[in-house]
Amino acid sequence: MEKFGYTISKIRQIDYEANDRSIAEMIMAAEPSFKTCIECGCCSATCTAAGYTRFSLREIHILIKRGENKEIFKSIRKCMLCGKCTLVCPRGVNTRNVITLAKEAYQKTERNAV
Amino acid sequence: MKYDGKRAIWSEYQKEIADDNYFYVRSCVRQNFFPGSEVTFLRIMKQILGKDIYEHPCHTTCSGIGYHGDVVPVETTMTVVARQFALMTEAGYKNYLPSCITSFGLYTEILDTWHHFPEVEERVRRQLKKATGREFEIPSNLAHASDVIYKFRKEIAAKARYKLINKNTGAPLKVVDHIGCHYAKMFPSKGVGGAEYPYVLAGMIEEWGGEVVDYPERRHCCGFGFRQYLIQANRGFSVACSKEKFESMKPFKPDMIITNCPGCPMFLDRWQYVINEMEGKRYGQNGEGIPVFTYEEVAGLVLGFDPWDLGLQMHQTDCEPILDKIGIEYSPEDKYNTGKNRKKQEVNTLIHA
Amino acid sequence: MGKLYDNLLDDIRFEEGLNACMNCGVCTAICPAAEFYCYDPRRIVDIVQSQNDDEIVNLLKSEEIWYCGECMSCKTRCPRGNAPGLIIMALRGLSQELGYFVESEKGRQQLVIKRIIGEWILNTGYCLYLDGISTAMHPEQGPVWKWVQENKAELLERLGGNYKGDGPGILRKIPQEALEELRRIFEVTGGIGRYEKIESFSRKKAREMDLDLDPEGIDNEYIRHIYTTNNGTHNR
Amino acid sequence: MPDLMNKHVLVIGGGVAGLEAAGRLSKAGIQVTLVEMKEATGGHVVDWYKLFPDRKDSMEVKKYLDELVSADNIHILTGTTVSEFHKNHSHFNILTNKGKELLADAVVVATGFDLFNSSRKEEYGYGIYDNVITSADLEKMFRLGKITMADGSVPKKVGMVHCVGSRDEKVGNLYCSKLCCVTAVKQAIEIKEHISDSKVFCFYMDMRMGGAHYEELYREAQEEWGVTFIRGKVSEASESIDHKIIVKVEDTLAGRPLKMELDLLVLMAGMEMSAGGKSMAELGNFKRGENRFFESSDHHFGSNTGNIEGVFYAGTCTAPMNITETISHARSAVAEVTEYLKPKGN
Repeated sequence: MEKFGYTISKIRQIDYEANDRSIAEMIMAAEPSFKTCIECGCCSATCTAAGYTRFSLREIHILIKRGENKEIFKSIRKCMLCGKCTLVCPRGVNTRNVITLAKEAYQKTERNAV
Repeated sequence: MKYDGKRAIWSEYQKEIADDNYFYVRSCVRQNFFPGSEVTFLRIMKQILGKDIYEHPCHTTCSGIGYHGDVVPVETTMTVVARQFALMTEAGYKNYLPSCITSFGLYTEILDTWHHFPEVEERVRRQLKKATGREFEIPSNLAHASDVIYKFRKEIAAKARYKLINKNTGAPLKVVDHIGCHYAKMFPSKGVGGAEYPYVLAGMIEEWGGEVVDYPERRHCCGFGFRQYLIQANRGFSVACSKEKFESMKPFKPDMIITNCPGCPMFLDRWQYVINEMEGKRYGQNGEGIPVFTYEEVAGLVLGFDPWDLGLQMHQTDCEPILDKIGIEYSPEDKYNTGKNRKKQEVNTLIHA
Repeated sequence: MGKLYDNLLDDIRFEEGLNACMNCGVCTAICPAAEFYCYDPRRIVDIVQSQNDDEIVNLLKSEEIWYCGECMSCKTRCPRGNAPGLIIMALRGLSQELGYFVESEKGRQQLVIKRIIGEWILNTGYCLYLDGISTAMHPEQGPVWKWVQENKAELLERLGGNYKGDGPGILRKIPQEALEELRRIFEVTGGIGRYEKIESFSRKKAREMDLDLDPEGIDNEYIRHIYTTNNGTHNR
Repeated sequence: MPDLMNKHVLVIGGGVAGLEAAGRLSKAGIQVTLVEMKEATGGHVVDWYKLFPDRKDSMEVKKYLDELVSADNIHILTGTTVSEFHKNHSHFNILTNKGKELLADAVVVATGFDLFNSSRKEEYGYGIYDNVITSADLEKMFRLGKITMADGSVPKKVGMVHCVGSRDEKVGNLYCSKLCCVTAVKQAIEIKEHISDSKVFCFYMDMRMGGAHYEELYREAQEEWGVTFIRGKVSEASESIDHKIIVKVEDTLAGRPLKMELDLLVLMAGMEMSAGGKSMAELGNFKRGENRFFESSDHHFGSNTGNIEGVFYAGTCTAPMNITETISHARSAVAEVTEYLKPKGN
């Protein structure tokens, strides 16, 4: 760095092989409706938190499935578990429970880290 | 990988390449970083192939790096290009032959624009007339210098002194080809072999005895990206692109890299040094680095030209391992001998770093 | 239709580069910049085709329009024949014409490119010029390049160049008449105008940032700042 | 219908549309000659194994069609193409490649479609990379009961690329082939049935599940089979040293590029106007639309007729269709033919 004035950039592609999708698998097992999401965005559209902050439930669905766990943990705090998303979902996904499970997984990860 | 599939695609992209009477236009990057390559190209064209090739002393840059660095507007670049065409017209030539891939891509793009928007061509003609009093004709043939070497690859092979073969094992060298992005990515039909499986360098490698190595990131840009290298703060991107290519080609154990773009060989050469400096990581067999060559240098090598006449001493990544492998004769003492400055010099290449 | 969108339509590259994008992402998938920067050419094309002036202004002021390396890999693949790379070039042109480029760290770098490449073109007739490619500015060029620089005249002669000589050949002195023609072309076609805009908007910004832009050339505080500054947020 | 008994109709093409039309014409008492360029009738359907959405064996469709055309008043000429085609007043003079002269009162054109030649999407490496196959190749594997990679081993990670040769200006096909989405979903499920511990990914631009029970099949693929759907057009495929296929795609709904290594990549080849249809268009001066299929006289109520009176179109020679639609379209062509052949002025 000192010699050249920069460092070699890190790749930011989703690396499907490297990612850990165990949280996604746990959620799919505990809340099977999670599998049927078609990324229509109804949940994000009705979401109260999304109205005030950069928070997209639709994107969270995808990121969980891809194993982008760091990203998820950063944003799920914003969800207040009001459950409107679950009311509007055309596929009957219990998004509220998906987030609850993700939060639990987060706490577990934190505890293990400590 | 099925070779026949590639062969079928290659047969679909045969472009017309003039066979004599060329108007040669130099490359800014080549002249600064690989002067020996342009000298070698002209030597092959004139002495080996006996072609008529003319260089106008008043030709200039096409302004391409300024254009792709976004400081030169498109109207300006089109008019600079029109002036180059005017010099060609005045000199009585019709076959335009740029040494640079950025230029080649730019000429291709501009000719395509003029074809679809004749009013733009008319405007450029007026602007050129107003600025310089010159008029031009559109070239009847536009080919990159590597297209011409490709066209005459068999003639070169017939006169070759060396082959791209490991002299000890008799096995063909494994050669990775790297095509400049602007060669065919914008207009696949303008490149030998198209955009996805370009054949321009692969054809040379095969004809001269080597084996072409395909690898997943073959099509990836070297990372120059104009402003991405020109500005120090952005160079982390630039080196990361080349690193991705090295990592991707590593399992295939290539002996060398051959390129047809002026800038790519410089970057693929220098970034190996930087990656070693920054991360202590070296590529190539025994960590010697993967030598990177221009196609002119490779043509010169197989024809038996002296490596130091080709300018291989300007590489940061050592080329000697491959010279030894092929069995090319050279004088190690002469490497940094500039003629006037005859004292032996020590210069730290990748191997010595 | 927005006014800025109309401005973009004046750029021939825009007309060539944009036909109804369907957001398939084929461009982003192959884009080297998207691999290493927070960059999504698909999204940029989508914003532009919305024709929303407020959004376009945000783009013109943004970092993201400066991430593209103009390799044009996107053009090879687009199923609608678009060229996001050309759209980026049109946006960059407009950003400089309107002075928005100085609002981003990456955009401000345009002054360096103008002062180095831009001036070389007019003063030497080359886009790159050996004398100015120093190892101080380009440490990655390495020890061999340092040797090249120290021995450049002899080396070029040894290799058969025509460094600073008359007539044709490598790195020859390009005749004064040719340079004058080049300059007139730049005057007639807006090249000089672009240069002046980059200068004047940058000068204003340098004052605002309280950085010295004197003396002329590249040896000053503002240039050093924009040449080396990377706030580290571009690929996060 | 005694007035139709002396009428003779030529059907060109022995696929689903041609056979259905021939069978229905014969039921109406009309003399029918059917020419098929291949040595056997059945068209593309026999190349498929199970059909969406109900997974019926394609042989059942073939069986139904064969029974339909078994009547005495149908003459099937296989290995036969039309080499001359002339209209004289109200009848047609046809010469076949075998030198047979035919006289017809009306013609049903059912020249069908060709599968898009996937090697034209060069960046996917079909015909170059060992483990890139097409949806048609996969059906052959299903028929054999074994899905394998080039080296004979069992794939554990399979990608399905939608829209290969469809919705793509680069290959000159602007239209949607309509059936590839549901085919991908059907095939994804079948792969999971064969290889339960495999992972299957569908790379799509839009899921176009517009057909009875298609959407339900999509949901089944997600819910019961764990198929992963990634919204993004695959930009390129390449081959690693151990012959894996590396794809680059943007996960557009995550807004980030994604790179993935697969054992097998399946290209969902689209439908194109058939070569046979193109040559008929030249012989008979049949007008073609911008997608190169035959141009119907009206999208809504004239989809079986074109620019030549007495010539009727049936099936996928006019646009991509599934089997249900093809059969319906052939039946409506027959209704048009019988109407046309009825003695005028009664």
